[in-house]
Formats: sequence, structure tokens, C-alpha cells
Amino acid sequence: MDDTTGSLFMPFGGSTIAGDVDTVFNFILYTSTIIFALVVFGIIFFSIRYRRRGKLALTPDISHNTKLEIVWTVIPTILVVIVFFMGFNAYLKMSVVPKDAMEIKVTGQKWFWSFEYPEAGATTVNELVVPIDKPVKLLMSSQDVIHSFFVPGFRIKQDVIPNRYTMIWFQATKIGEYDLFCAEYCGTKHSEMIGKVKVVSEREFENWLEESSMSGEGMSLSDFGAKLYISKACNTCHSIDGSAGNGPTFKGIFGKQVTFDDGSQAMVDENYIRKSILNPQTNIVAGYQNIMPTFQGLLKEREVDALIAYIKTLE
Amino acid sequence: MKAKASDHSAHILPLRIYLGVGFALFILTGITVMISFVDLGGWNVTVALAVASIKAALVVLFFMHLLYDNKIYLTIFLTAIGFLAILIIFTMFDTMERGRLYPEKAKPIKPGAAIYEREDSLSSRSVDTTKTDH
Amino acid sequence: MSEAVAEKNYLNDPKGWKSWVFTLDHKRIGILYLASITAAFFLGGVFAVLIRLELLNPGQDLMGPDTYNQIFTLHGAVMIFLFIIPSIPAALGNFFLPLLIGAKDVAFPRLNLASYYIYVFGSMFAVYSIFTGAVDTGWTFYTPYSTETQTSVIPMTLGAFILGFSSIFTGLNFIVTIHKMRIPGMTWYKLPLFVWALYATAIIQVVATPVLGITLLLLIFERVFSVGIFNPDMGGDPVLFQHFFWFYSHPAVYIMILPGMGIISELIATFSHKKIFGYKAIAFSSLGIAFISFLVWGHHMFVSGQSELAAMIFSFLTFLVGIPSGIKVFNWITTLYKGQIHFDTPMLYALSFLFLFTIGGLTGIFLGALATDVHLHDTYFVVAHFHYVMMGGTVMAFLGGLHYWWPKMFGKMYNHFWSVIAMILVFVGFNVTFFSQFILGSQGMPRRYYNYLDQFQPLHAFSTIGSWILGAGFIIMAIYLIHSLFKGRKASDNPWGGLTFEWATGSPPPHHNFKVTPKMTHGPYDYDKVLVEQTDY
Amino acid sequence: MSESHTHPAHLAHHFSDVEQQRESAKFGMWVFLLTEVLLFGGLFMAYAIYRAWNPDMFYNAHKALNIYMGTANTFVLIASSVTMALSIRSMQLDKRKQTIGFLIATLALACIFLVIKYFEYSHKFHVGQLPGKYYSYTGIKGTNPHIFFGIYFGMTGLHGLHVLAGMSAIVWVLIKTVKKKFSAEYYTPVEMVGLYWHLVDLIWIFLFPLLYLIG
Ligand code: HEA
Ligand code: HEA
Ligand code: HEC
Ligand code: CUA
Ligand SMILES: [Cu+2]
Repeated sequence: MDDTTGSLFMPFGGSTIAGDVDTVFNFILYTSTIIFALVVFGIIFFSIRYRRRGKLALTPDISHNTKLEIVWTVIPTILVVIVFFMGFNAYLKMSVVPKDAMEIKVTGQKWFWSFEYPEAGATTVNELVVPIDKPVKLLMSSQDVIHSFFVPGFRIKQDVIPNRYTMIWFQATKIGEYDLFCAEYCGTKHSEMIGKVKVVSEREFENWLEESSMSGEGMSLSDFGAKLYISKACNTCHSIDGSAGNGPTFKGIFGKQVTFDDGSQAMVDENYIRKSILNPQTNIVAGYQNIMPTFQGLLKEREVDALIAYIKTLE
Repeated sequence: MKAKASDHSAHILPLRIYLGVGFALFILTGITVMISFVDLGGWNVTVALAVASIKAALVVLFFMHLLYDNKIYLTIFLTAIGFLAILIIFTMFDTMERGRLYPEKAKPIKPGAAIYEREDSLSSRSVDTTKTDH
Repeated sequence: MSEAVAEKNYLNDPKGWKSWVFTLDHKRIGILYLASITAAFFLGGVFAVLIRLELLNPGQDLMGPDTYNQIFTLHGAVMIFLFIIPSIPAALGNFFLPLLIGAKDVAFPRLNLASYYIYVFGSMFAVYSIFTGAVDTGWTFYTPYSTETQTSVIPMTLGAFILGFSSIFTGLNFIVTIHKMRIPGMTWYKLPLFVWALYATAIIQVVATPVLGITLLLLIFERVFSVGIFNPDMGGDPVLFQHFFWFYSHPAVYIMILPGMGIISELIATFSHKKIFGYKAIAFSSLGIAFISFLVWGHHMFVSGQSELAAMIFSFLTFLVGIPSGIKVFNWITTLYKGQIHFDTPMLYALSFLFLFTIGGLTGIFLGALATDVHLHDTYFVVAHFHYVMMGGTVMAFLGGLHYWWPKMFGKMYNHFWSVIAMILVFVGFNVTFFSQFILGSQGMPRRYYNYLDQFQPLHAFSTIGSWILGAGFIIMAIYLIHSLFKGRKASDNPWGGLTFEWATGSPPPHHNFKVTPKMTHGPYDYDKVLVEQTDY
Repeated sequence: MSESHTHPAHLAHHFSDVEQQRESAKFGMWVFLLTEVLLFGGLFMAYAIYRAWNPDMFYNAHKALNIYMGTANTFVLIASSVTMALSIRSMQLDKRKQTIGFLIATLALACIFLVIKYFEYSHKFHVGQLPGKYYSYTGIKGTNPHIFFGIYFGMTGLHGLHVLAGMSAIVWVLIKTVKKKFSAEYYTPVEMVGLYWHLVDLIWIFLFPLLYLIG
């Protein structure tokens, strides 16, 4: 099977599994439509034909009809068994990962996705870049509550569970951008836990991978930090224009005093920022909740430096 | 009227049945405790549950009169057991089989709970409880 | 009998508020329930209207994300626990079950009253949780979110726990009533089908609800002590919670639909004035559905990380439920054949039930199939599916039953014209609101989303407009029903020409149900032998 | 209230005869017991699954329970079941004094059960074998022993609550017996309380080996 162009119901399908899923979907859709049409026809036809005209009278004693009853028991049974096997087949295909699949680690946390390419050592946030026509296996787990990795364009979905691994795989068949949603309710910003899957050509992918694993070499530290501010999703909580978000704004914080929720204070310097990024739960800024995820292990040394340099520039 | 209104055409069990059943329950309890000190390999569980089931049957059949009463009550009781079995068995179709395709899906990533990693509780801890030691 | 004595009925005899508050009369308890669930429905409906309003446009319109999350949770929890689970059994069932089997009351009137007050008490917890910051877990309370969130999960779970007991006691009461209180001569095969449906429902209520009870207790236990059964931080397995939860909540959806199906059987037979086709098939399919419903809960967990083996078994068994449901639908339609169909308002609801439930049920097949459910799970497709079965199925049946039995309960007729208008508005509004959601969902719109991508906007707006039509229908309904209570034309004892026992007594019935103990002279659907003139119209 | 002049006083108006009333009560009670079985069922399921996942930890942790106290309690509870059954038998024979004696004996045994349970609990509190995050004991090897104690306290705690509920019910029928409300003709409430008490015993019959003997 292959990709599909989509229909009234299904969106464009850009993975090898999409065709199988749509076949099952359409099979059920068409048979249901026929059954539904029969039901509605029966209702309307009888309603008109046997509407009450004139005086009420006794009606015939039709209590059952074995042949008819067998028919409407057996035919649905056969149909559902077929549907079961179709659905199960395609499901098996989704569950059994091809041997040569490229592995990417996926971490869901409130409220963003991070992706790690173990071989290249690259990481991205909310943007999964994959090569076309290559099976990709996602090994997924969560940092906090249950999330669900959902790409409608690929017809795949899998819950991402804390302290457990789950997996899913796909093979993209069309270059382009696909929506990525979190489909399991996970709190305040559940509906903002969305991202993109970018399917690119093999060559582009190699280039991209190389570029993103080189830790911003050839860029100034603060430029690199500006890039990370977006790509590591700091911007989902911290603004740079002074407006309030889930976290304090970065604008002009460097060199200022902050007050914590236990009343103590500290001065925002390099060390403090480093600690705030790597161990955000040690001190909670007054008026905010302890929701900032720890970036320990997600950021390299140079990346932390770059972010600090960037925050310093935000007067 | 009086005779019909009487509560128990249902019959009254002789005293020795109650005492006998009680005695049997005592003996069975003794047996099951003693067996638990003997290592039977995997069989300990089976034996313990078998004895418990016999005891349960005694209580239900005699103390609760199911042996003599209308069989509908027995049906209700067995229904309860049946649905309980469904609950446990069908859940185990999941919990025991998660690793069938990929073993890494079967186990937690970190087997130990977070409480054992907090510094305060770790310092007071003499044995490392986060690892299975068998 | 003199006029004054004939006027005495359960509504005015005995008198005084105490005689209502401490009543042991199943009819009055039924009315108390009816008032309470109607209030709950309107509360849930107001939340629904707020949800739809917020979703009219992407981004923030009315409320912030946290408020939205609380609102849809409350909408779900109120609609499920306060409205739909008690709706038909506790209100209409309580009122009519004893009448239908010719009994003076249910087997345990005191327990019946207790179950009502337990319901009130449980609802108070639920309402209390609204004022203490509401809950934001979704009505499913999935761990570990529900063990972490700062909102008032404990009052709400306690409320649901208590409400569970109310449901258990109602079920227990009904089982015993049906077994022991039938009048002589009423054999199992002469029971009205509504009674069979209540019986099947009651079995689910007593078997499944205790598991909900222990689930919620464990959840509270987990929140207070972090026991570690569900909490991954403590070495637990959050997915296990879902097994616990759905072991109750899947059968619960049949607690909702089976009584509705029972009402439909009554309506179709009465208004086509014909013997019901396939009586035994309908009766046993209720029991069949009740039993199979315990074997399929895992279909809510196909993408939860449960084992492939479990997914396979649950998917297969899920389809089996479709077959008895189909048998019912086909039997109802065949009953119309050679009948004398009269389209009174209750019958219009019955026919829209057939239409909407078939859509809802068939879309359940999409969800039961593994591959398609992976795509459709937790999208608006599921939202549309369950509104089609719950609103389009149960609520339609409930409204049908309400309009059918209204003259019996209150002795008054409602305005025919406005009732048809309201019915049409509800039917059209419902389809506008929810059919669009099938498309939204399969296009990939996830549920419980406060905000959404622009491409989904037109369908969301369409759906919101539908909810206004729906709301208008309900407002009209509320007006003409209240009007009927005070100014309605007096109803006759048997306005529809029904053959079941409730029509053989006064409208409204006297305190002890029957002036003369009824006798089994004919079966409940013997329209081939007995002719009772329809007196209304 | 009703036209039932010929009916005995304990016959409610909506039943047509005593037999129907008694059978209804019994039927209702059995259905209620069914719900109790399933309520505990959830805990049995949690037990079964965690035991299957962590057999070694369960084995190690169960050794922390006091098997002698557990055994003693089993004997106590069985004895109370016998006295309960006998109290009903005496009632059937119209020996009211005996019934009162047996009911008091049952209550006494139930108290002993709770006292023993109290000693067990307080020991566990003392050494920190507590559920979940309050667990602070260090002597048990294996993964997550706090879960075992969570389940232990969940199961025995819920059972303990049932013992308390059963005791209140016994006190209630005891008072009514003393007030001569029951006779060989009518003793349905005693019988119902008896059924309930036996179920509480029944659950313990399974809890005991699962928790104390095989862990
Ligand atoms: C009244 C309530 C009600 C009823 C009756 C049903 C009935 C059915 N439901 Fe539904 N369901 C819900 C309420 C209900 N459901 C709710 C509330 C949820 C979501 C909960 C949440 O997550 O919040 C849900 C979710 C839900 C899911 C999980 C979706 C997901 O989250 O991924 C599934 C999956 O299998 C499912 C399947 C079914 C099936 C197969 C039926 C069947 O019983 C339908 C049977 C009926 C028919 C099939 C139609 C009539 C038959 C014929 C005309 C004959 C011909 C038929 C065939 C050939 C098959 N339902
Ligand atoms: C019995 C069950 C039941 C019923 C009847 C309804 C009825 C309705 N539901 Fe509900 N719904 C659920 C059970 C139910 N729902 C459940 C269980 C969920 C899942 C929750 C979760 O995810 O946890 C849900 C979720 C849900 C969502 C998805 C939210 C999300 O995932 O983000 C939506 C969105 O459109 C919705 C809409 C509606 C609407 C428009 C109605 C309408 O049919 C309501 C009609 C009623 C009225 C309109 C009220 C009467 C009129 C008035 C009070 C007058 C005022 C009105 C106007 C002026 C217009 N519901
Ligand atoms: C999910 C939301 C979220 C994300 C994503 C996030 N933060 Fe935060 N951050 C917070 C919150 C809330 C606080 C305040 C509470 C606290 O101190 O933990 C905070 C505090 C901080 C502080 C201390 C600010 C002060 O005023 O003292 C720094 C520095 C910081 N974050 C840096 C970052 C960087 C760099 C990133 C991205 C790599 C990031 N954060 C991503 C939510 C977030
Ligand atoms: Cu993450 Cu929803
Ligand atoms: Cu379901």
C-alpha cells in the first residue's frame, strides 16, 4: 500500500501505512452507509406505507420469522469478522518495526516534544525532521504525564508514558510538512503541544543532521543562543518582550534581583541562569509554578553557554 | 395463617454440622500455615489458594446455607466470582504480555521509585532496595 | 366512586412537603429523580454551550485554557455521573417498573429513598468541587495527571464514588423487584421489554459499579499516600488505572443505552399498534449486550501501550456487541411492517433514535477496528460517536419516554404543535452540531483541545451554530412542558392506547398504584387480540 | 397504612406475604454481597498484577508480616463465623437467650480481631512499613516494597472497615433481639447480618494466605 490523497473524511496520507488504514476506513464507511441506507429506507418506507389511516383496528400477529432473523444475525457477523481481520492486519503492520529502521528517541513533556537522533547526537524540539522513503522508529517516553504522539497525515498515534517505553514507526512517502499533535490530555497547554514533522529528501536530511549536530559552530554565541531559544522551545514559556507567560520574561532579567516563593532572593548572573536551566526546581521564582522542565541532558555545555549569552543581550 | 407465615420451612441444620465445619476450617488453617513453612517451589501458591478455596466453599455452602437454599443464590455468588475472574484475566492479557513483540516495552525504564533516590532517604538507608537481588 | 375520591392521586395524597421529602413511594422518588436529573442536564448543557462558544474561533474567546479544561471535565462528569447514568433507570424506571409489573412498589422502598439521597449527597460533592477550583482531568481521571494536578480531584472522585452507591442500590432494588414482585401470571416472557432492559441494566450496575468504587478509592489513596500502584514516580503503572476505569466505564455506556432501548421497544409497539417483532430476540439481546460489555473495555486503550495480544482480543470482542444491537434495530423496523403507525411526539423521538443510534453505533465499528482506531482515537470522531449514542440514543429515548409517560405522570397533556417544533429543532441541531465532528475528527482534530489550527475553523463554527439550534429546541421544550404542568389539558387514563399495566390505572396513578389489582388477561403487546382506542387525537 | 389487618406486623404493605418479603430480602442481600466481592476484587487484581511483576519483592516483603498474629486472627474470625451461624440457629429454635449469647460472643471475637490488627498496624507504623511515600523501612530487599505495603494496608484496611460495619450491624440486631423484635417466625435481619459477617470472614480467608503465607 501507499500514500493516499485523502477524502472528505481522511486528510492527505503521506506514509506507507496510510493506504492500509484508509482502505479499512473506506470499507467500513461504504458498508455502513449501505446498512444505514437500508435502515433509513425501511423506516421511511414502512412509515409511509403503514401510517395510520382511518379507524384503529387489530393488526396481524407477526411474532417472529426465523429465516429473516438468521439472515440479519449472520450477515453482520460475517461483516464484522472481515472488518476485524482488516483492522488487525494493518495494526500488525504498524506494530512490527522493520529491522533497518532509523531510531529516533522521542520525549514528551509538558508541553513540548523533543527528539534526539542518537547516532548524530542532534536534538530538536517540536520539529521532527526525517528523510523520505526510510523507515523511522520512534522510541518514546514521557517526563511527566501521559502524552500521545499523533500525526494524522501518517495515520499513526501512540501514547507516550512516563517511565516506560512505547514505540511506533512510519515510512514517509511524500516530501512536505505534517502536523504533529499531542492527543492525550495533559493539562493547561495540551492544545499547544503541537509541532511539525518535516519530510525531506535523503540529501537534505544528511545536511540538516550535520548542521544541527555541530552546536552552532561558526556562529556567535549569542546568535546561537537566539536560535536555541526558539528550537529548544524556551519561547513557549519565556517572552523576550517583557510580556508575562508561563515563566518570567527574559527581558532585562540579567543583573536584577529575583525573589523566590520562599521569600529568599538571588542575583541573576551566569551561574544562576545555568542552575535555572539545568535544575529549575531548586528555586521557584515567586508567582510562578514549578513547571519548567529540567534541561539536564538535553542541552550541551556550549548550548547552555549560548543561551546565557543570549539572555545577557536582552536588555 | 401462623404456620404459613412462619419464616423457615427452610430447614435448621443440626449443631454438629456447624461445629464440624468450624473444626474443619480450623484444621485447614493449621495445615495451610504449616505447609507455608515448607518450600514447595512454585507449588506454595497453588496449595495455599486451593486450601483457601476449600475453606471458602465450606463457609459458603454451610454457614451461608447455599447448599440448601434456592440455587439462584449460588448463581449470584458464582456470577460474582466469574466477573472477578474476567477482570483479572483480561487485564493480565495486557500486563503479562506487553513485552511479546519488544521486550523493552515490558519493563519500567527505572524500576525503583523516586523516593529511594531522594538524598535524605538514601542516606538513612543501609540496603540498596532499588535492585532486585535474586 | 365519587368524583372527589377519583381525584386523589400520588401527587396530592398525602400532602405537605414532609410527605415528599420522606416519601417511600416509588412514583414520588421517580419524580424527585426526574427533577434532579433535569437540573443536571441543564447544568451540563450550559457547560456544553460554553465549550462550543469557546471553540467558535481558534485562540482565546471566552476563557483561558485552564478554565476550558475544567469546563469540559465538568460537562463530561455532570452529564455522565449526574445525568445519564441515573436518567432513565432512576427516574422513569423507578416510576414505571412497579406499574409495569403490577406491583405496589419496588422491593425495598427505603433503600430506594436512600439511593436518592445518596445521589443528592454525591452531587453535592461534585458541585462542591466546582466551587473549590473544579477538576481538570477529563471525566476519565487518567493517572498520573489526576494524581498530580492541583485541582480538587478528591471531592469530585468522592462524589462519583458516592454516586456509584446510588446506582448500585437502584440496580439491586430493580433486580429483586423484577424477580420477586411480578403479579401472578406475569411470566418472564410476558414482561414488557422495558422491564427486560432495566433488568439487564441492573445487572451491569451491580457488577460493574463496585469496581468503579474501588478504582476511585485507589485514586484517592494514590493522591494522598502516593502508594505507587498507578503513579510511575513510585514504581507504578499508569496504564493499569485505565483498565480499572474502563472495566466500569465501558459497561457503563450500556447502563446508559439499554434502558433507552427498552423505551424504544415500548414506543414502537404502542405507536405502530402492533405486536413487537422478535420479542425473545430483543429480550435476550439485552442480556447478551450486558454480558459482552464486560469483555471489551480495552478498546479504549488501543494506543495506550497495552499489549498487542490484549488489543487483538478486545477488538474482536468489541465487534460482537454490534450483532445483538443490530438484531434490536432490525426487529424494531420489522415491527413497523403492517402496523398502524401514528406519529405522535414520542414516536417521532423513537424514529429519530433509530436514525441517530444507527449512525452512532456504526461509527463505533470504526473505533473498534484496530487500525482505524489508532488514527481516530482521542479525536473529535470519538466525541461525535459518543454524542450520537448518548445524546442521539439515550437522550432521544429519554425524551421519547418523557413525552410518552408525561400524561401518566402528571395527568396533563402538553402542546402538540410546540412539541413537534422542539423535536425538529433538537433533531436538526443535533445533527448539525455533531455530524461535522466526524469529519473534524477523521481530519485529525484532537479532542480536549482548547485551541486549534486554522484549517479546522469552518467545521467548528458549523458545529457551534448547531449547538444554538439545539439549545433553542430545549428552551422551547422547557417552556411547553412547564406550561403543561399548570395549564395543560387533562389527560385521559390511556391517551395512546397502550396495553401495558400503567395505562390501566389513573392518570396520575393513585398512591398505591392500582385501584384494583390488575390481572394478566393479555400480554403486553397483544395488539392482534385487544383493541384499546387511542383517546388523544 | 395498608389493608393488611391479617398480616403480621413485620410485613410491609407492598409485599403480599411473608415468604415473598423474606426471599426478597435474601435475594437483595446476595446481590449486595456480589457487589462486595467485586469491590474487593479490584484490590485482588492489584495484588495479582504486582505480585506477578515483582515476585521476589513480594516474597521478601511478606516476611515482614507477623504470621502468628495473622494465624491467630484467622482462628478468631473463623470462630466468630461459627458463633454467628449458631446465633441464627438458636433463633430458628426460638432460643432467644442463646442467640443473645452467641451474638455477644461474635462481637467479642470481632473485638479481639481488631485488637490484634491494632498491634500489627502499630508495629508497622513504628518501623515505617507504611504505604507509598511514607514508607521508610530499610530492611526489605527488592524493587519497591512500599507497593506491597500499599496493597497490604489497602486490603486489610478495607477489610477492617467491613469488620467495623459488620460489628455495628451485629450491635443493631443484638439490641433488637434483646427488645424481642425477633422470633422463630421472623428473624430476617439477623440472617442478613449473618450472611454479611460470613462474607467478611470469606474475604479474610483469602487475604490471609495471599498476604501472610505466600506474599
Ligand atoms: C450510550 C453510550 C455508548 C454506546 C451505546 C456505545 C456503543 C459502542 N461503542 Fe462507544 N463510546 C461511548 C459511548 C457509547 N458507545 C463513549 C462515552 C466513549 C468515549 C469515552 C471517552 O473516551 O471519553 C466511547 C468510545 C468508544 C470507543 C473508543 C474510542 C477511542 O477512544 O479510541 C470504541 C472503540 O471500539 C467504541 C465502540 C463502540 C461500539 C462498537 C459500540 C456498539 O455497542 C455499537 C453497536 C451498534 C451498532 C453497530 C449499530 C446497529 C447495528 C446494525 C444496524 C447492524 C449492522 C451492524 C454491523 C454490520 C456491525 N466506543
Ligand atoms: C449524556 C452525555 C452528554 C450529553 C447529553 C452531551 C451534550 C452535549 N455535548 Fe458533550 N460530552 C460528554 C457527554 C455529553 N455531552 C462527555 C462524556 C464528554 C467528554 C468529556 C471529556 O473529554 O472528559 C463530552 C465532550 C464534549 C465536547 C468535546 C470537548 C473537548 O473534547 O474539548 C463537546 C464539544 O463540542 C461537547 C458538546 C456537547 C453539546 C453541544 C451538547 C448538547 O447536546 C447539549 C444540549 C443541551 C443544551 C443546549 C442545554 C439546554 C439549554 C439551555 C441550558 C439553554 C441555554 C442554551 C442556549 C442559549 C444555546 N461535549
Ligand atoms: C514549560 C514552561 C517552560 C519552558 C519550556 C522553559 N521554562 Fe524557564 N521557567 C519556567 C518557569 C515557570 C519559571 C519560573 C519558575 C522557576 O523558577 O522554576 C522559569 C524560570 C527560568 C529562569 C529563571 C528566570 C528568573 O527570572 O529568575 C531561567 C533563566 C529560565 N527559566 C530559562 C529557560 C530556558 C533557557 C529555557 C529553554 C531552554 C526554558 N527556561 C524553558 C518555565 C519554562
Ligand atoms: Cu501532551 Cu497532551
Ligand atoms: Cu467502550
